[in-house]
Amino acid sequence: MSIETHIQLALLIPIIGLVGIVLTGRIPNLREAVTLITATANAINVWSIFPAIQSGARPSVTLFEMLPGLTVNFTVEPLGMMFAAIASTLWIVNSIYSIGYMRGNKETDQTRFYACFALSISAAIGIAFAGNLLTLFIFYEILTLSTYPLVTHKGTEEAKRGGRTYLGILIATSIGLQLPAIIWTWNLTGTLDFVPGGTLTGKVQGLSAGLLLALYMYGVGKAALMPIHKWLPAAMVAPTPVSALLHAVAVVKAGVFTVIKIIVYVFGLELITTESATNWLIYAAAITLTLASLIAMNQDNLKRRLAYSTISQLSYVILGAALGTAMGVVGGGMHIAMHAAGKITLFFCAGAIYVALHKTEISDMKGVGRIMPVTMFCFMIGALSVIGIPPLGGSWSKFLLMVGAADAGFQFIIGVLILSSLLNVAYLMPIPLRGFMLRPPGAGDGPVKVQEAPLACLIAICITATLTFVLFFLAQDIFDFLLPITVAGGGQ
Amino acid sequence: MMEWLGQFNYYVFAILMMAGIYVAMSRGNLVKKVVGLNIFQASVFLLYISSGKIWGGTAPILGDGLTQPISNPLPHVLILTAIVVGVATTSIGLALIVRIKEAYGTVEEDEIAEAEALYEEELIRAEEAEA
Amino acid sequence: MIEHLVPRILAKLLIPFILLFGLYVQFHGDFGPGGGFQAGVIFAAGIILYALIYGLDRARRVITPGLVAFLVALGLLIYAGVGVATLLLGAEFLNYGALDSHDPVHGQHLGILIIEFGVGTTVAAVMITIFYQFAGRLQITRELESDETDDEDGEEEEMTGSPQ
Amino acid sequence: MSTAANAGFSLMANLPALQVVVPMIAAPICTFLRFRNGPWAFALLVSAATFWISVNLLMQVLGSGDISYEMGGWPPPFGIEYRVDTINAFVLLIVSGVSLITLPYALRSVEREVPRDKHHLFYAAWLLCLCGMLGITITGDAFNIFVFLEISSLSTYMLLASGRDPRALTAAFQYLVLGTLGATFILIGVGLLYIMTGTLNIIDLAERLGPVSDTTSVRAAAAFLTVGIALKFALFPAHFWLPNGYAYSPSAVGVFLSATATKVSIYVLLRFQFTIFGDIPAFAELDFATLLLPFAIMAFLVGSTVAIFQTDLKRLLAWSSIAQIGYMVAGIGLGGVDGLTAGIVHLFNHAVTKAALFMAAGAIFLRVGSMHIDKLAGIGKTMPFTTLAFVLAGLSLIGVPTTVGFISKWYLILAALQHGVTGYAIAALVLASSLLAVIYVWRIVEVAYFREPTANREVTEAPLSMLLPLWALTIGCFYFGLETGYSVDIARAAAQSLLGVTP
Repeated sequence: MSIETHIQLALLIPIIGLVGIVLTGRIPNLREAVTLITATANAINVWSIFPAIQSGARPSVTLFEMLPGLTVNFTVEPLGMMFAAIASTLWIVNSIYSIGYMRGNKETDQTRFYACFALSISAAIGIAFAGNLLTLFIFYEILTLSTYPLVTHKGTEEAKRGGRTYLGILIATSIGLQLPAIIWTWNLTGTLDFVPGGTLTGKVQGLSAGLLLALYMYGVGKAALMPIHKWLPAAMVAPTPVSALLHAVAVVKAGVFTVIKIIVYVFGLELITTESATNWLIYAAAITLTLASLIAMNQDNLKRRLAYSTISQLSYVILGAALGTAMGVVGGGMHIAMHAAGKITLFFCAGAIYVALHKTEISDMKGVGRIMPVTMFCFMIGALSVIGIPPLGGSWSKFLLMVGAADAGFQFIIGVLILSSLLNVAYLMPIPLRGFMLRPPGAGDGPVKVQEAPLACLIAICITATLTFVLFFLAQDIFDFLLPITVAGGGQ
Repeated sequence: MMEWLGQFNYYVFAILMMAGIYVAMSRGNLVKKVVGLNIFQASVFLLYISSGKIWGGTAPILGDGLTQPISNPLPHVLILTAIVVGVATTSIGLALIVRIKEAYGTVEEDEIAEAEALYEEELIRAEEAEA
Repeated sequence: MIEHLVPRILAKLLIPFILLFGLYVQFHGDFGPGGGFQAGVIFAAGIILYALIYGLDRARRVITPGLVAFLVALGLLIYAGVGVATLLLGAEFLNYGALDSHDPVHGQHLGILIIEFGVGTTVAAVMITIFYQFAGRLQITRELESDETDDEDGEEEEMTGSPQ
Repeated sequence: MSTAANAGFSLMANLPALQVVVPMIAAPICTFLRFRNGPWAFALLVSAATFWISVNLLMQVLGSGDISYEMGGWPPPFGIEYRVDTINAFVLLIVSGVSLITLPYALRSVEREVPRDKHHLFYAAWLLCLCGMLGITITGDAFNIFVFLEISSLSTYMLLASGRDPRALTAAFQYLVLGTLGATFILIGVGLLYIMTGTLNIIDLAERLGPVSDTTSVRAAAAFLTVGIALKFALFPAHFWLPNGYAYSPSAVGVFLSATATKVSIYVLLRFQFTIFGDIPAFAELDFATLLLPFAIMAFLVGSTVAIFQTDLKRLLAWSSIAQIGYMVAGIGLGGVDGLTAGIVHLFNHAVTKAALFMAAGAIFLRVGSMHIDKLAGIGKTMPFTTLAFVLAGLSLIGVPTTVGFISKWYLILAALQHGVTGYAIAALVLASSLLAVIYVWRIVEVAYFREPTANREVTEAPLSMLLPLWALTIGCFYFGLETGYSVDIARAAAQSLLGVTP
């Protein structure tokens, strides 16, 4: 089968899975089987494209011409490949986890849950493989709409209000800011395609460049830059598997992925570095970075704390892209992978604690480590990876970001990164430490009865924890894989 | 002076038009509104017909050896249609007024508004009683 | 039924001539002043005068509402029928010249006469229908009130009360 | 259609005439049919025929350029000429298409909302309204436009008032007064043009207007025409009749009128502004289309904001129609090929979207019996398919990509951006009002999906005869959003032909 059919298959398999899930809605076991089969088939198909991209090929498929001069087209380049690989692989892990979680929690409307999940993954892969801004915008909107039923899964009043903020901000920023930005670019350059080295070089100067960048950065609501980050904590009202995959991997990663694609393929690194009007993004990212960590420290609800931690980690990636140097961009790209593995482990553990002990507030998680040793241990590994301690993947991407900042001549950014890592320690480490050191309230001084989360959840947690460990050693391969995108020629 | 006399019809047209619109817009009584509309349409008929008239022109009937200038027949035909349209609109307007009189018992706009508000409350109450 | 001797006699004398004059205007419309619209209205005036004098019910028996409704439709169909006929004869819609293949002027003459007759029928029928509806309305509202008064329980009469 | 193929009667040559004559003849015949569903079936058959004719006309126009049909054999400057070019072939297609898709839906809806003994009159008025609208679109004679305008308006008053709701009577009367004012303004405008040029044929009028265009009476005529037409398609200051009219009339009428009546009036505005007054220097600086721009902006801002506070679903959709009309006129006001394309393509897109929304509302009214929003609580569960169709069509109203609404927004903003800084302001306002659309569509979604059904009578799913056309239109919303070959290419060709720009 040619690469092009693989790309189209990558989009189609989740849809076929969706139809399968809806048809087998009545029989839970069969439906779960269909989800798992689709997830694995999808991962295999996506990974089969990997070797071609590694060898430098840029396969492209045009589905049809939507507007005169504008086509719905898919071109796979390394960054998109990596994002699609992460999304599809973690879909398998998440499906395993969801089966345990949904059964353990006896959630209602599970068919709608899995169906919308499949649709969101298909949209995420669509974004990953998008060949031009229009295709990316279409799948970006589909992702927003397909995740709305997931966020408001519980159907309670609180879920409705959370859904309202979630959808309000995302639709308002995408239609209100991103669409005019796209049309403005189309007006300026006459093309919306992603061209290595950027299409806007020389066509936009001074203030209008800064304004166009602002429209894009605040248009991509999913990248959660400071003023438009409100939807992420509001979306914590969703069940944990949703928060885990979507808010740690698919939705937010789609946001920062779009940010990098716009900066690398529309603005072009050369324009970003030379044009001083675009430096505001570095300061905006730095502010979001530190502020989010500060807010995260005094959040008592575990999932809200992880949400604010995600906001600050996203700004790492934006910062990398904003620096405009090769190291910064590759560091940002790599951070997508590292953070995905780390953060999904943390969300899985949060979910496991909720399923097993129905605890959500950190203050009453004293001694949880003794009750759920495996979960808390994996939580610690995930936390270390997010903080960036060497034996785990997160360290490489932070290191590269610092090198990128040095190359770009912004030495104070290195200080910001170090400060933010310390803040990470401040809001992540207390949880495992209190979990292991203190004794659970009410338990005598004898051995504590172990009450672990369902087995399916445990398996998923261990897989992702080991993934953070394995990624540490794969950092060099990821680095070589991503480097071509920063070269103007893009390895064509 | 002659200039003004020649355009006398058009001044009358303008006055009638404004009178018609004013009556149609301002009067509360529905029948008076229809009367206003009729005045307004009559003024348009005057505009067309007076534009077709040629001094000393006779009726445009093709006899043998017609030498006299004939006044333009086209506006007359157009106005024939406009009159029929006017009659149709008035008849539908009056039919609606009869139905409104039966439904609300009045043809005054403000009383109708009250009756309509009453009807809406009654509708909601009926639904509540039924729910 | 109030007896108006003088108007009844006069009506008896006038109505036939009104109707006759209506037909005259109808069929001399091509070369003289006249035509469908005017003839229709004159014809309807005759019928309405009859209804005014002899009462609506008598008039309704002379020309039944059913017939009038049919005439309205018939007139329009005659008009459009001539058009379709010219279409079938190969010319454009309503091009009467085609009606008489070897003498177009006569064809137009024939065409305009039929068309005017169709228009005349429709206009007369529409005028009579309008009169019947509005005049008839008084009876319906009177019946409506009489229904409400005699059945005391008066189940919730539909607001519109538009009996036909 | 007659099948006799003798003496040179060719169906294809007489299509323009048949387009109007077929519904005109069908209307009186329809009054004779008294048996159950007779008038409905006949009306459906006639609509199918008219749709077939308009498809053929469009193909002929795209194939071999404009068609000119002399009615009654009289050559153009004297006789009435039916001129069909890209723009009115496109509008013909929209009008007959909407009528064809609405009639199958209308069967159950009219059965419930219109008294049984009035059905034959209802469908006769429907066919007359269809005939009137097709006539306005196809005729090339200015006075003829006024006559057909009156035919369609009179039958619209009749359709509006045929329901059981007494509030429809006052709405119909209000529309009658404003509609007649508008139509008579158009009559005065055409009369003044006739007095100055002595001709009524549109093409002839455009040529003869050159020399006399600098006189006050021609400017007065242009003013009368613009105001009259604006009254007919309820542009912002003259929109009062529309919300009550569409809300309290029978649902099938709401579907049919919301998707066609305003579109035809906007076509008339296009015809007068661009074909007649388009290339006249005196009007270059006094371009009436740009004068309408502020009204259009007010229309979509006020329309969307008021729609948010409505408690009656159909009134909400009617107010959103006022906003969408604002978009069309904004497109036309911005001018240029892109602006006009945006306006014309939105005619089609809005027709598809709004017809679907009104159909869904009608289906809900059929089952729930009331249009009050609180009564719709929980219909997401009791009427899943109808509500899902409503939400999908709502997305197209907002302009989410892959829907038709997105295409119109795309071209509208593209046109706006070409006007410098004021253009950016207009683009920002267009986007702001589409965000308002998000609010009032999501208000319905939250009521439908997040609240428990309160209506104690068990509400079942709408009948299949209503669901199929509804879902056909909803899929149309997405199909024409992706495959814009038909809508955008034809709209662009129409815009170029109107502006006289050779493609």
